[in-house]
Amino acid sequence: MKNYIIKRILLGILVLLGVIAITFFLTRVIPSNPAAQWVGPRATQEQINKATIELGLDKPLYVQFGKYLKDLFQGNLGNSLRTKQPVVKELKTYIPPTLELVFFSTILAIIIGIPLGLNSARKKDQPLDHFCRFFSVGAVSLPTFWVALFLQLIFFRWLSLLPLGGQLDTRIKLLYEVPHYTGLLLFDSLIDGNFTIFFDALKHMLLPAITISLYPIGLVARMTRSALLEIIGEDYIKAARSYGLKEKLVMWKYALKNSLGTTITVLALSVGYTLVNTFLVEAIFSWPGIGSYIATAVMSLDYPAIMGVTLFSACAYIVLNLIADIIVALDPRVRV
Amino acid sequence: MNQSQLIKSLKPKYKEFKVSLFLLKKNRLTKMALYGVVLLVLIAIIVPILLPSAQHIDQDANPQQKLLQPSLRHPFGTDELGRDVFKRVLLGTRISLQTALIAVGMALLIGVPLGAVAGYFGGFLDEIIMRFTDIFLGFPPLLLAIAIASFLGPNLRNAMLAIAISWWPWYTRIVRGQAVSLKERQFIKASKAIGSPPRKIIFKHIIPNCVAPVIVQASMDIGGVILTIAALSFLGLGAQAPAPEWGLMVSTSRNYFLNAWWYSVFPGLAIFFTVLVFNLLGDGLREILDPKTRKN
Amino acid sequence: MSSNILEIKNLKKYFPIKSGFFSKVSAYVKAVDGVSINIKKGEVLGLVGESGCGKTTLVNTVLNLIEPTEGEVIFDGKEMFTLNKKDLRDIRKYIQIVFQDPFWSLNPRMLVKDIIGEPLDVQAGMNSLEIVPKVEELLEMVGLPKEGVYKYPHEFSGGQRQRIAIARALALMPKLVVLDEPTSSIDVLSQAQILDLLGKLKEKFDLTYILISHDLSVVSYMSDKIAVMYLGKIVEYGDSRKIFENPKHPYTQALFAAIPDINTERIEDIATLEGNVPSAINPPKGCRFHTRCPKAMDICSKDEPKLITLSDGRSAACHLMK
Amino acid sequence: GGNNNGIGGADQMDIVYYAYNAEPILNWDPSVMFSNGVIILNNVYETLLRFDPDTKEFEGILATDYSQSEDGLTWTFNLREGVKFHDGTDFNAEAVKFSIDRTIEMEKGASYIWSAVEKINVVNDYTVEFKLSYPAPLNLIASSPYAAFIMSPSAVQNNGDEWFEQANEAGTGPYKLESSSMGDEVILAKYDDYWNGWEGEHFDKAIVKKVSETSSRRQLIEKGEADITHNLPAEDVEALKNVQNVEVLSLPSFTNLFGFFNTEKAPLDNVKVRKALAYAFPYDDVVNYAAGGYAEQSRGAIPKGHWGRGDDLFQYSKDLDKAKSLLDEAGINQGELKLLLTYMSGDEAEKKAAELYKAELSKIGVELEIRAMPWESQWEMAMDTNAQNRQDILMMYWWPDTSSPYSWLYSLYHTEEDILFNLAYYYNEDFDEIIDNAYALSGEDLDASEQEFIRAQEILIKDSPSIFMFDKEDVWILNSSLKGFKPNPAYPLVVYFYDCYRK
Amino acid sequence: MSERPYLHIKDLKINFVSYEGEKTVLNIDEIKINKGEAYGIIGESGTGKTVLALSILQLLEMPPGKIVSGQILLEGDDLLKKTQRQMQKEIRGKKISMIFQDPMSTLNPVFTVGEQMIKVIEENQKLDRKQAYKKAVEMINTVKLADAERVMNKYPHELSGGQRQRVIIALALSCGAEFIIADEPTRNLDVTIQAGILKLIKNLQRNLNVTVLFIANNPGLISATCDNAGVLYKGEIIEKGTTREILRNPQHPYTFTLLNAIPKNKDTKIDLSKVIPPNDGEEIKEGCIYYNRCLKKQESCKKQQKLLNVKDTHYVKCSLFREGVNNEQ
Ligand SMILES: Nc1ncnc2c1ncn2[C@@H]1O[C@H](COP(=O)(O)OP(=O)(O)OP(=O)(O)O)[C@@H](O)[C@H]1O
Ligand SMILES: Nc1ncnc2c1ncn2[C@@H]1O[C@H](COP(=O)(O)OP(=O)(O)OP(=O)(O)O)[C@@H](O)[C@H]1O
Ligand SMILES: [Mg+2]
Ligand SMILES: [Mg+2]
Repeated sequence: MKNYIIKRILLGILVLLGVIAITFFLTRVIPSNPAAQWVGPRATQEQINKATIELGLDKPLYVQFGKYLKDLFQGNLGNSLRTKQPVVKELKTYIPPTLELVFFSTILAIIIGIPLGLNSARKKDQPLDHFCRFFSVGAVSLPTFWVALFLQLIFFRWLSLLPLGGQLDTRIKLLYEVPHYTGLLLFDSLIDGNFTIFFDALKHMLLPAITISLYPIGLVARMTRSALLEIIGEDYIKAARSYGLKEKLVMWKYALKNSLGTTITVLALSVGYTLVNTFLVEAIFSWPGIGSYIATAVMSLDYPAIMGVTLFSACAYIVLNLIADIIVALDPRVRV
Repeated sequence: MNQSQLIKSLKPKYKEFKVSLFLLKKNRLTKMALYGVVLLVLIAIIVPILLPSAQHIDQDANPQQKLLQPSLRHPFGTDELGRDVFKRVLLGTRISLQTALIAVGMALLIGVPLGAVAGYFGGFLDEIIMRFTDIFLGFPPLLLAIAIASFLGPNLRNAMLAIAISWWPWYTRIVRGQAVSLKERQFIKASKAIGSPPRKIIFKHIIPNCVAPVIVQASMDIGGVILTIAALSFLGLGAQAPAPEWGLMVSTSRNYFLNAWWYSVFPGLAIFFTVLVFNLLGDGLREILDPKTRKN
Repeated sequence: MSSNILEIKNLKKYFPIKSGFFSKVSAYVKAVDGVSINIKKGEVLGLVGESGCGKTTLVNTVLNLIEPTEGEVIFDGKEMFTLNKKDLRDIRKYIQIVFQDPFWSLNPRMLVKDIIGEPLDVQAGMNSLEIVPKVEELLEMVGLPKEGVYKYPHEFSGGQRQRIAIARALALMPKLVVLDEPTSSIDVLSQAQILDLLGKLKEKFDLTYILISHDLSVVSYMSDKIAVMYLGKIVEYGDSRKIFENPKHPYTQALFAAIPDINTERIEDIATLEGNVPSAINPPKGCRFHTRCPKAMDICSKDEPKLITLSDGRSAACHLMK
Repeated sequence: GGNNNGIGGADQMDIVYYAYNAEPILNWDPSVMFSNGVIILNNVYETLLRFDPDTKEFEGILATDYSQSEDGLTWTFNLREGVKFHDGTDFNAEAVKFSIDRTIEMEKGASYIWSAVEKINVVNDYTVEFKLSYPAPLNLIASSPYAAFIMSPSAVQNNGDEWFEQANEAGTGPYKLESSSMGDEVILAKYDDYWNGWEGEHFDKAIVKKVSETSSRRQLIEKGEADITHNLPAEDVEALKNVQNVEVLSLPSFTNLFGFFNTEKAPLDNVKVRKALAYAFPYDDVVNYAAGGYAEQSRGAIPKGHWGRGDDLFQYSKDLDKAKSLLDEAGINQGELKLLLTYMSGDEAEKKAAELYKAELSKIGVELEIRAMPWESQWEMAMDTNAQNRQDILMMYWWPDTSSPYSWLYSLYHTEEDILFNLAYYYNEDFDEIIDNAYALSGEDLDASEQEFIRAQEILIKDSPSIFMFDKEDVWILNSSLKGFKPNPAYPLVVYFYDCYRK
Repeated sequence: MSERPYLHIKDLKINFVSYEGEKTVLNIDEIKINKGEAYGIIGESGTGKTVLALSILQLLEMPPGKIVSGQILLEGDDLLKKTQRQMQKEIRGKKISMIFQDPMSTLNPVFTVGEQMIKVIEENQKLDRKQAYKKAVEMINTVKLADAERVMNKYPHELSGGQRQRVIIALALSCGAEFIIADEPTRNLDVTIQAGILKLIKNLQRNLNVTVLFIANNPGLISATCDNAGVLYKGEIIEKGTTREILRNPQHPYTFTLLNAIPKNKDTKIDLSKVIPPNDGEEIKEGCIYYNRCLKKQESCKKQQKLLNVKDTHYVKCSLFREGVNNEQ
């Protein structure tokens, strides 16, 4: 088992290296000249040439890659072409809000998706199942960005219930010392015991989180349903019933636990989806996370920034999958 | 093969078909999804032929008529340049279906053989292929497509390519899994015992037996790909104006959506409907093609 | 001895168990551990033993479907393991195998024509037009209507499917047919028919069979010789009648006594063997059976008994035999 | 102002909220900043002079007055006394010399505007003298929105150049930086020691925030959450005009839109083809619908309201017949011509203009492919050494770095060895000579200089290296309680928060 | 037999719905099982043995399954009339429990043996956890598994097939059920292990007085274990009686053929003429279900068949019996 974990981790590192290589070489096929971007619009050719050398773009590709790797290990992702700031530094400010959003959405996905899938499986081919299936398939079929627009329309414009965007009300930001320990606002404000900030942050998070969690909700519900259906058909569930165990126990304990392996794996996948969905909706909600960051970077071909976000997301995703795999492998009760 | 042989050899296929049809009938949601898909395909094929002005869609701009409310003349209203949203949504069907089909097709072409080879031969080759796939799977969904599309430059062809590149590993994985379990099946052993070369085993035994899961996955992926294309277009990485691509339309309509809800609603609904229909179909197909359901 | 069609000499197959990060081989499953048997032309060899004792592995190794670890197999005078690929393919024509599960031994997505036709296509290079009449002929030979050519396997019952598998095995006119539990997943009626068919085909084409089964009645019904396997080794080998009448090895005895038949009236008549089959990774020292043997002696846990030929021509590996 | 800094008094606090469509600032270095940052830095830093394009007058900010020698090569500025930088040090002539020298030496951003400056001399604590190598309008240059800021020398010397990049400032402006979260949001707070004092009504704090969605900006202003915004689609502007607490303000900007032809590639090397294409452009539709009516068809290269604009210059108008016959003359048949137009991704007006143009061209059998590209890629393509690889038409806005016609005519049409912004690849020695002379003249005689610039544009119109699409108007959406806001087109999109107050 | 049988199945007819339409998989006239006896059911694969077992416990999936008619009376109480809830509360585990066909898939892989047992005991015997644990250990000892406490802590995949099957039996017993349905409990086990399991079940029936419904596909298995037995063919009981009567004096052509088809040894060839059905392709819709394969079919077989009493408890569902044809065997 230990060996499996070590193997799995080393494999993760290998995949990571591959991911780095792919992102790096991708950036080298871009048709635009990063040096020109670096010096900004209306720059002279001389300035561009100087920047080319400064950025090491005149060296052969493998040298550049070597340097890139070296920098990476020193925690240096280069500087954004647009803002000239170190990408790492920018990521540091943009990642926590996104993480917060992803975390919140994943929780939604779990608390809505799993019961949905379970009830669907329990009442297979009955109206409830049809409804749940339609809902979960519908949830994964909705264009996220479109949903975002309409949620804004409904909850801000029509109902005036929830804020349009941002992470915190500007006025609250001016009035209170906004805590900054982890960068996760909800968490930090709880540490501080500042409930005004907490509830305001929560209010701001609701719309983006709901939007983003739609896909994972559907995904988790669908996967839970199909995993459970498979499990319900197994002899050991029939057997459990034949021993006279309560239906609740059979479903919520026996069957659900058996599907835990699938659920954990799906959750890892669904976090991947939430992560990337933030790219589509953060800008709409003016959410100061890596989603907004990459959306702007894409518009201006800021390749170190794109690469930074890509690498971060891929790392997060790989680690997540790794953890999921290890949990599944470690716990004999989940391993089947 | 002469004609009578051909007819005879088709008969069992017909029976299989009947089984599928029965299961389909039982599954109302899937049946509706199938109608939906047929409808979409018809729209994609017929509308560009029927609409004489489809060739001149470029000339449709008529800004005096901009952002008109839905009416009999313009059932979905008009857009910011006075073009009929209904017509553009209809014409967009072809773009979406076509790109999705091509992208999925490309992904299949890369993914399926690789998976079969990896699974069948195992060992070192398997290791290499699967580590390579792992790397591609190491990206969260959609992210690689975004990265590739943004680096290749924004247009629909590149978006398609980007999607295919980020999608094939899923097929490799599925097919490999199948191949590994098939390899242990006795009919493959029997074929080996006969002395069939690996090429024949892969193409006659392995790939045909992967068809069901691959079809299920592919039909669901078409939905996913359409959504991805729309997302890429939304980010400005897909289709280029004035192409009537749904994602692009939603993206553009963002600027008008407080004044002209219809401009956002209908292309968005079109995406939703199409993706939904393909997802439902895939879901249903999974049940229908599942050997467990099929056995009896 | 010249009439031996197959000679197996000290054949071993160890499956490595990999563990550790660099997939170091930490142990071996000794699935087949030094088996030597000769089979005469036209003979039926029955191979019996509990599940996991290595029967399938033995035949798969003989057929070179999996790599042997050690040993020699001489088929029709040719050393199988030293053959090159082409010669191996050629020789495969002469050895065929019929598997246990008639559903999974036939590709569910292929027509019967293609299933039975596959060897004809691969080995004889026949085209589709030549194949169909040949397949029809083969189907009739195994007692199936020739209309079956254009059907899928799932349209047949278990017994019929097994006939199709037999037809495929016979398509190339082999000399040796390995039957790996050919009837264990079909009902007794079909089984009777299949056994009968196998007998007839054997006469007609002068075949040699290796028959694996854990159903002793089937083995006793079909076989001329019997080999009893326990944990990768042959513990008793010899003439079928003699062994059934008077099993010598304690394992053979226990095996035979454990099987209830319709004449068993009292449950006490069924003998039970205590304990489970030990692991093939770490087989017990000495006699492998001594952990379960009702007649175990001290020596059994120390020395491994050799397979010795007894006076009546059969052989057994037991210290009691001395 | 009557500020009320209690916790309960959030609503009474004097805050002005500017919802901006992009990051309000990306580069905090006042010598380098050459983009969005104007809107922040012009509140934090100050320049010697400020130009009022309406009156063509120069208002003294950090300089009280200035003079110029006969030959136009020496400019002397008298500086304001009693000004303190935000770090507490005093503003003086040394600081001016230090700042401008630093900008020139760094050679970044818009530093080239100072290229005429040979030497800066500190005459005394409050007098500074600029020696030029050729005559140039230094008053215009010194009032430039970029690269003309005066910063605290001690702050730079103590902290180093990188200090700025970590979002710091050392200006003299009325507001100082309170906090900034990367590029997204900047909060400014009043600088108590501002030289002009805080008499009268002013805001205590100013928030500039990136709100990239137009719909969000509109909703924010409608709900009264934001005070100022701009860059809304015309439809939204129309709708907002009827909203009670919202005020709409439109006025000419100095930004205009061009469509440069690739004159080095056949058949666009043929002036007839270029003219035909200029005649096919739907000027009225573009003005009315792409720019939402907040624009005017360009007359030459200089935008309306800016000096050097020729009010009598010839304007092309949409005339498809003429376009067709010109194409016929050039020997181009129906359906033969396929062109590629690139525009900057994300710009709605450019996109709509391109689409409208495409529709018109399609009617005369010219197929136009339009492609949205990030500006850098678009530019990169235009700079390709092989003319065949470049786009045929490139859309680009231009606005002045100093308020002179030369900023347009030199940058866009002057012969260049390496292509930079002459994206029509236009070479005309006569033209070059006229504008060079006109520029030198502008320091002395603005009117004479203007006439020369107009003459140069006549040549451009004849040669038609580009389509002069439209002169853009800036449309400001304000909360009607916001008073005192006076936009100055020479300082694009800058809101001088000091001038504003709430009523 | 005036006494009320413990389990009484009457006219049970169960259909399955598939693409070919409805198909009857079970059509049982009558089965009576007395308290404390071991009753055997033999039949080929796919004749409906498992369906019968599941329908007693109402665990049959419906759809595709469908109960057309009939009664399953447990001590006079019709199980088919009970709701799932009632079944769970009153019957399953309390009165009846089941040993499934495949020991590999009957245990829940994610819980230890102990956890599963304790839960079942807690549920059915209303004991607290500690008592339940003790009881579980006791049960494991009952099924002759050595080292009960260690077995309790193991996950199913850590046990061998024989051990698992014993655990499953222990589970079925630990409910405290007085009636156990054993659905081919040794099908996937080795003969040497099978022997042990057979003995175990027999001993339970004898010593603990549990009633056993023993399902097997091999007549050899029931001969020593069951008192009475029925032969199931295509969902119908075609012959029933004491085990001895059925095995020694089979009356139905099918039973007869079945027993004849078992190979004995090399010297006693199977008489194929007594096994292989006539290939005349004649099919009938009504009447005897064995008609197509029957070696002795006659006109009268095309009529609806009834169970006929041969002697004492021995019944056969073959019209030929009355006509005396069968007796010539
Ligand atoms: N590919 C393999 N890798 C590792 N171990 C194997 C492999 N194939 C078989 N074994 C092991 O070898 C031993 C013998 O297996 P084999 O299949 O030959 O048994 P068998 O006698 O045919 O059993 P059965 O009656 O169940 O078919 C078993 O312990 C099995 O687990
Ligand atoms: N879920 C189901 N759907 C449709 N048909 C079914 C289903 N389960 C069982 N059947 C059908 O019911 C019949 C009886 O099946 P059953 O499982 O009871 O057979 P069995 O006698 O237990 O066989 P085996 O010895 O193989 O276990 C079979 O023909 C089978 O095809
Ligand atoms: Mg085997
Ligand atoms: Mg069964």
